[in-house]
Amino acid sequence: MEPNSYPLTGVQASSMAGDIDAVALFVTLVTVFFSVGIAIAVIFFAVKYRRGAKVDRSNAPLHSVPVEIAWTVIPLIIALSIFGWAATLYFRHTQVPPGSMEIYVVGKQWMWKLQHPEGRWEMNELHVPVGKPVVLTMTSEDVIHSFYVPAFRLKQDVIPGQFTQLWFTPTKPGTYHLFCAEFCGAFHSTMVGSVTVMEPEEYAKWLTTGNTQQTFAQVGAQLFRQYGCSGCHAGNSSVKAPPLEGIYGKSVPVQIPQPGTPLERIPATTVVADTKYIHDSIVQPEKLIAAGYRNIMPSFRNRLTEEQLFALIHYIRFMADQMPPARGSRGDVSGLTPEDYKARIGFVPENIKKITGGSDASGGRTGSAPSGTTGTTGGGATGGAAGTGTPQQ
Amino acid sequence: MAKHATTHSHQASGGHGHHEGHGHGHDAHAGEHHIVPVSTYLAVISFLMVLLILTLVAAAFDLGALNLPIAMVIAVAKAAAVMYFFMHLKWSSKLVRLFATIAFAFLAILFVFSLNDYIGRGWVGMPTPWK
Amino acid sequence: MSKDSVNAIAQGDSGPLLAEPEVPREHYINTNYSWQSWLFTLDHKRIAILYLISITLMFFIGGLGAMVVRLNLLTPDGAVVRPETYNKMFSMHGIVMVFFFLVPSIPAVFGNFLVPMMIGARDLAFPKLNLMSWYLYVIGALIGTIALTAGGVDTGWTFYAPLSTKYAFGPVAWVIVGAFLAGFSSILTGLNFIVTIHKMRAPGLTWFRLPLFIWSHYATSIIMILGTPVLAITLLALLFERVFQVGIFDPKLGGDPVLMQHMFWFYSHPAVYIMILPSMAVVSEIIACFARKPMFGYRFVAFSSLAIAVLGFLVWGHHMFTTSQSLFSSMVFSFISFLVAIPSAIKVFNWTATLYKGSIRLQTPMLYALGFIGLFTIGGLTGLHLASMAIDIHLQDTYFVVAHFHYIMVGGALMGYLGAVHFWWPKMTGRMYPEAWGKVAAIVLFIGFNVTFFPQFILGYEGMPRRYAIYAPEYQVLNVMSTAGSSIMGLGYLLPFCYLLWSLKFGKPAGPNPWRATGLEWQVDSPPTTFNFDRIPIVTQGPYAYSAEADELMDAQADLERAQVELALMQRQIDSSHVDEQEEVAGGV
Amino acid sequence: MASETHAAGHGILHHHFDDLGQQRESNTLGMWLFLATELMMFGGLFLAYSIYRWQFPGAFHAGSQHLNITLGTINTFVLLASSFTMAMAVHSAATGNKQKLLFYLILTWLFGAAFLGIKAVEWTTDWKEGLVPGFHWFYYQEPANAAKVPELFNQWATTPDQVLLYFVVYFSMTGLHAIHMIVGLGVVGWYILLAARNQFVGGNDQPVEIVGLYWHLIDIIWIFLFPLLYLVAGFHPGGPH
Repeated sequence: MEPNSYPLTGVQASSMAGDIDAVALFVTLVTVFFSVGIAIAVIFFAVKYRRGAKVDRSNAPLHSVPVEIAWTVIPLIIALSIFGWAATLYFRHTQVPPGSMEIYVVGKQWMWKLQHPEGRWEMNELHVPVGKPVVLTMTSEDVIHSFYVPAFRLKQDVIPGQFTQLWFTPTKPGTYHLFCAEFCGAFHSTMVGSVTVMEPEEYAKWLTTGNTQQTFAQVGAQLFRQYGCSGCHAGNSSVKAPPLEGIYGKSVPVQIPQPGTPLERIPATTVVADTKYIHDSIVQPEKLIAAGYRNIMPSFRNRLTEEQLFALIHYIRFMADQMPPARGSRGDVSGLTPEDYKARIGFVPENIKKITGGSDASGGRTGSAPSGTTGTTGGGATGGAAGTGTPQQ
Repeated sequence: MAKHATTHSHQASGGHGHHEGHGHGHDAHAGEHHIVPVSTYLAVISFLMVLLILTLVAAAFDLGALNLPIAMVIAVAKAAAVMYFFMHLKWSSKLVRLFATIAFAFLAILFVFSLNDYIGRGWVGMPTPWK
Repeated sequence: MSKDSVNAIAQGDSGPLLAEPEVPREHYINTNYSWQSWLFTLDHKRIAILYLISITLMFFIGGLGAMVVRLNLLTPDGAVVRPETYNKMFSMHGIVMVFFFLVPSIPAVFGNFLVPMMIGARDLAFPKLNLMSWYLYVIGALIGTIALTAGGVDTGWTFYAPLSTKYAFGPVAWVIVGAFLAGFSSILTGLNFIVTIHKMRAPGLTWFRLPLFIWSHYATSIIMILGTPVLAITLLALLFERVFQVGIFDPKLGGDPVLMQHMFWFYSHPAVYIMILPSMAVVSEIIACFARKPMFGYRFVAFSSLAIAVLGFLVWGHHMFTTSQSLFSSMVFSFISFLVAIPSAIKVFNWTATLYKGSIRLQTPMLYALGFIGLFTIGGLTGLHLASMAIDIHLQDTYFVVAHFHYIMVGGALMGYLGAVHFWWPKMTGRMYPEAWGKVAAIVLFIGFNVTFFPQFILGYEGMPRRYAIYAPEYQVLNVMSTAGSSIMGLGYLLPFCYLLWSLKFGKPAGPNPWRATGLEWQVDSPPTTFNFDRIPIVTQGPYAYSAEADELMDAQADLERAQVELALMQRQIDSSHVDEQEEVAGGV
Repeated sequence: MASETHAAGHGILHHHFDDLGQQRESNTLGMWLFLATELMMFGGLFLAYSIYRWQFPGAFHAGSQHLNITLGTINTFVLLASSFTMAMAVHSAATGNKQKLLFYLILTWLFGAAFLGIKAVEWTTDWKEGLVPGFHWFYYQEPANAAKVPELFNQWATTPDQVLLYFVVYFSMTGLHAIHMIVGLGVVGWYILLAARNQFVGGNDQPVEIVGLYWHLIDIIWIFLFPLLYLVAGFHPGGPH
């Protein structure tokens, strides 16, 4: 291992680490400069003007507006430049790069469960290939945890009832600490593990060994049947619910219910069907209604564990990769004409024409069926950007 | 003893005078309490009742997103009338009015800075990118 | 020159002791010794003493927790206790120190004792409320500490939901009740101060003639009355949720645990300023007195207190950069966090500038004040690391944070508190503490503190998370260092405790003004009489009417006199053998 | 009483004040500061209300349907009226009219008691219907109400869990308000006794004014609670389904 350039700070093993250390070093220098400066001034004055010392004490200034302004403005400029630098870096930290490899993380007292899409799952250990951006989608089964890898200089709280994301690009092979940083109960300090950064070939080999009888999508597919999702949502089952093939990462028409207003009168709008949208649709199906459908789906809040939810989401995503819908099929809601809506549910949402009429979106969609993870994750990541989907009253 | 006296006078000249006196640090005038005519109270309670009816009337119409702001505006008007007349803010010292305002200002801080977060993120909690 | 003064000088005390060294015949302590007269007292000074006793007790209970924590961290797998016990211990340390020691420390003891005297009033505006606040505090502290010691809770002092509401063991509800009551006590104290400062100032005492102590306490009180109620309602909501298992922050219902953090930090960040502003108040008084100079830039220091109080309410979100807080919100909070650094910096610069051309006496209170400046500067500046969002995602919840806030809370608030104890001890008790011991303790404390907490900055940057009972072996060296330092620091606390108790009986009588300080509190007897002033003084001048030049002259003269006295004494020693008797008389009863 | 009074002619001046003006101003300011803390305390609940209503508008609409708007309106009327009588009591005390003071204080107390009585009726109904979170929550679990659950979806776009959250907020806010009312009733009741014993004569009318401030604040809180909790959906709970 090459010598560490910051002996006090530990290894830098992610693309963010160097930059964070740099700004931290700068702030540390500012700290040292001012605290040493103040200390020297205090000691110097205390010695020079000690009681009984024969020095000139006449005309001691009692106030000076220029001086006050100077020592207000100069620190302010320094402070704001630190703010700007650190904020820029933080902004980068929140932008998940398209094409990141996605890993699902569930925290529970007092362990981490990490799930690779290829099917391999790990407890308290994470294996990732070097040089490839990885995004962790995380949630908690119980209390708040925090996923912390000091060598990456990154942490993110893991909160029950919410998704949080953390991305990083490992830059140096090795094994690093994984800590839970938010106090989570009796054995908080044993909720630790390791992150192993491997060469890509090694990683590929590693993925195929161990517990990989089923891919994560297969686990999801099982749940999809077990919990009766397929009863309504499978391609040929029923017209009661929107089919889910191919929706992941696409814009889908939805209606935002307004209390007391019949669905017919609510204009449809589009959101990107990303991880968050699908998670919400399972635990809070009443929040956004797929345009053209009744709100009849029961909530699965508290009926599915977070791991199971991840598996379902991943399965829906898998369907998008594997089974691109044919234009005009049930799976492709954008292909529906207002007449189709009428025939199916008896009414046409107010502006559905506007949304489905423009065929650019649907054209682009059917034109290039996405293949491989890269494309769809990109969609998912940008989905996080566009699909804030907050109900507006 | 002489030394003590000297020290003391040093303090007196250097610090604060120590004399007989009965001025006050406060504004004596503001302490008088104003007798408000009963007619004012009658007018205010009538106003409040009218606003109560108005609240109900406004709630009877489906104004969509407007219902809540209208209800709140009426409630603020009611609260203002109670504070201004029943609670004598109209006749109170500037200081009391200042603190009545400060309370609402800090309440506003609590609201604005918390809602800032919620409005700025998707509910499920992914960090929402800058727009 | 009187015989007494000659003898006082003859005893060779470092400061010029020109005041009459005699405890006055009648004062607030000896008016009545019955327990009723203490427990039902309405005298602000007696209530201050009640607070002093109770928070000292709390301090040692909290310190006990810290001791177990530090001992346990000697080895990576926990040297003395199991993780569960460790969690209870750091929770006890945090809860007791924050809610039952630091928040009431300076305001409730020295604020209560001094605010009325400094503004020339006979008492606080609402004496009964003042007593009630002490009772609320004592009941809260009792319930809290009994729950913490008998059962123990593992929530940390932050009570984050849903850990505290669903998953934590132990009598969490009782601890919450305790903290709630202590909160109410602090509201009543703040309310009393604001009204007193507004309405009861002596004639002529305009706002810009007020000591900076009053300005800071005013700012503190604003935070107390506007911040604490939000904590109160948060705690009530937690209590409800804990007891009935249905609540506002329950994620199972769609409730949001992050909302709890918002409401908690809305109080708890400004609460940091409740702890540090009064210390700044003390330091301003001490620096001016022991540099024998008026405060440099008085108005800037005064207004910076208010600026801190107001800006302090706008930065709480910097505790939440790594939660799901929105990016926009984080940006705003981070930006204002940098702004709030400025008024603190202004204070530090002005204190330092005050030393320029002063006549500096390095007595114990001054040592604490100078120590405060150094440690607070480091603590404040490392706050910049944590306010920087990018660095915070690395440092949040690590030992860096622990080190940072201990530099503020212990290096800042506690140093200020001990400075105040030494500075006003003669006023409160009428007796001097032993100066040499005072200096030794201050230096021991300063060294012990830095050895304890400086390594934690490095630990934190290396990634050791806080609240870990068991840690990775590579962190051991620095942890052992920290524990070693804490034992030195512990000694630094025991020393003042012992010699201050000793001085109650054996300390030299202080006289009304042992420091030759300005300020109305120094014009009355030590200890003062029940109603402080026989006649309400009229104020004609600003505070800190010190003159370094004049003092140097006076000191030179005093030195000359002392030399003469010593000469005379030596002469007398040769002449007669009755010197011992004389000293006994001079030493007081 | 340890707080001996020494100003000649005025038994009501406390020793540490210089004169009555200073004392009166201090008391008023102190009460307003206390009201500021009360406002901040309720503010925390109002914040929770705002955030959850913004997130689950449907739950708040559906939940408010279970409340009795008529009783809520009557209560608002009662409380506004009590504020008026309290203002009149303060006026009577200031003008030194003991009979009127007693009359208005008693009236205020009765209005306050009526408010709590009506509130109790409402809560009893909630209890019977199983709408009390944590104690008696079964409304949406009852077989008889099974049909209500899909209705919640369809009409209000919400779930029983979120309605439960609404009721937690509802009971927290009205509960805290009621606790304040009970304290207010206690103080007013005590003041009735004091007024009967001629305590508020000879310029000592300020205690009445102080308690009046507190009473009005409770009224103001209710002025906001009423539309926020009862009138979420107004009288137009519409939407065919």
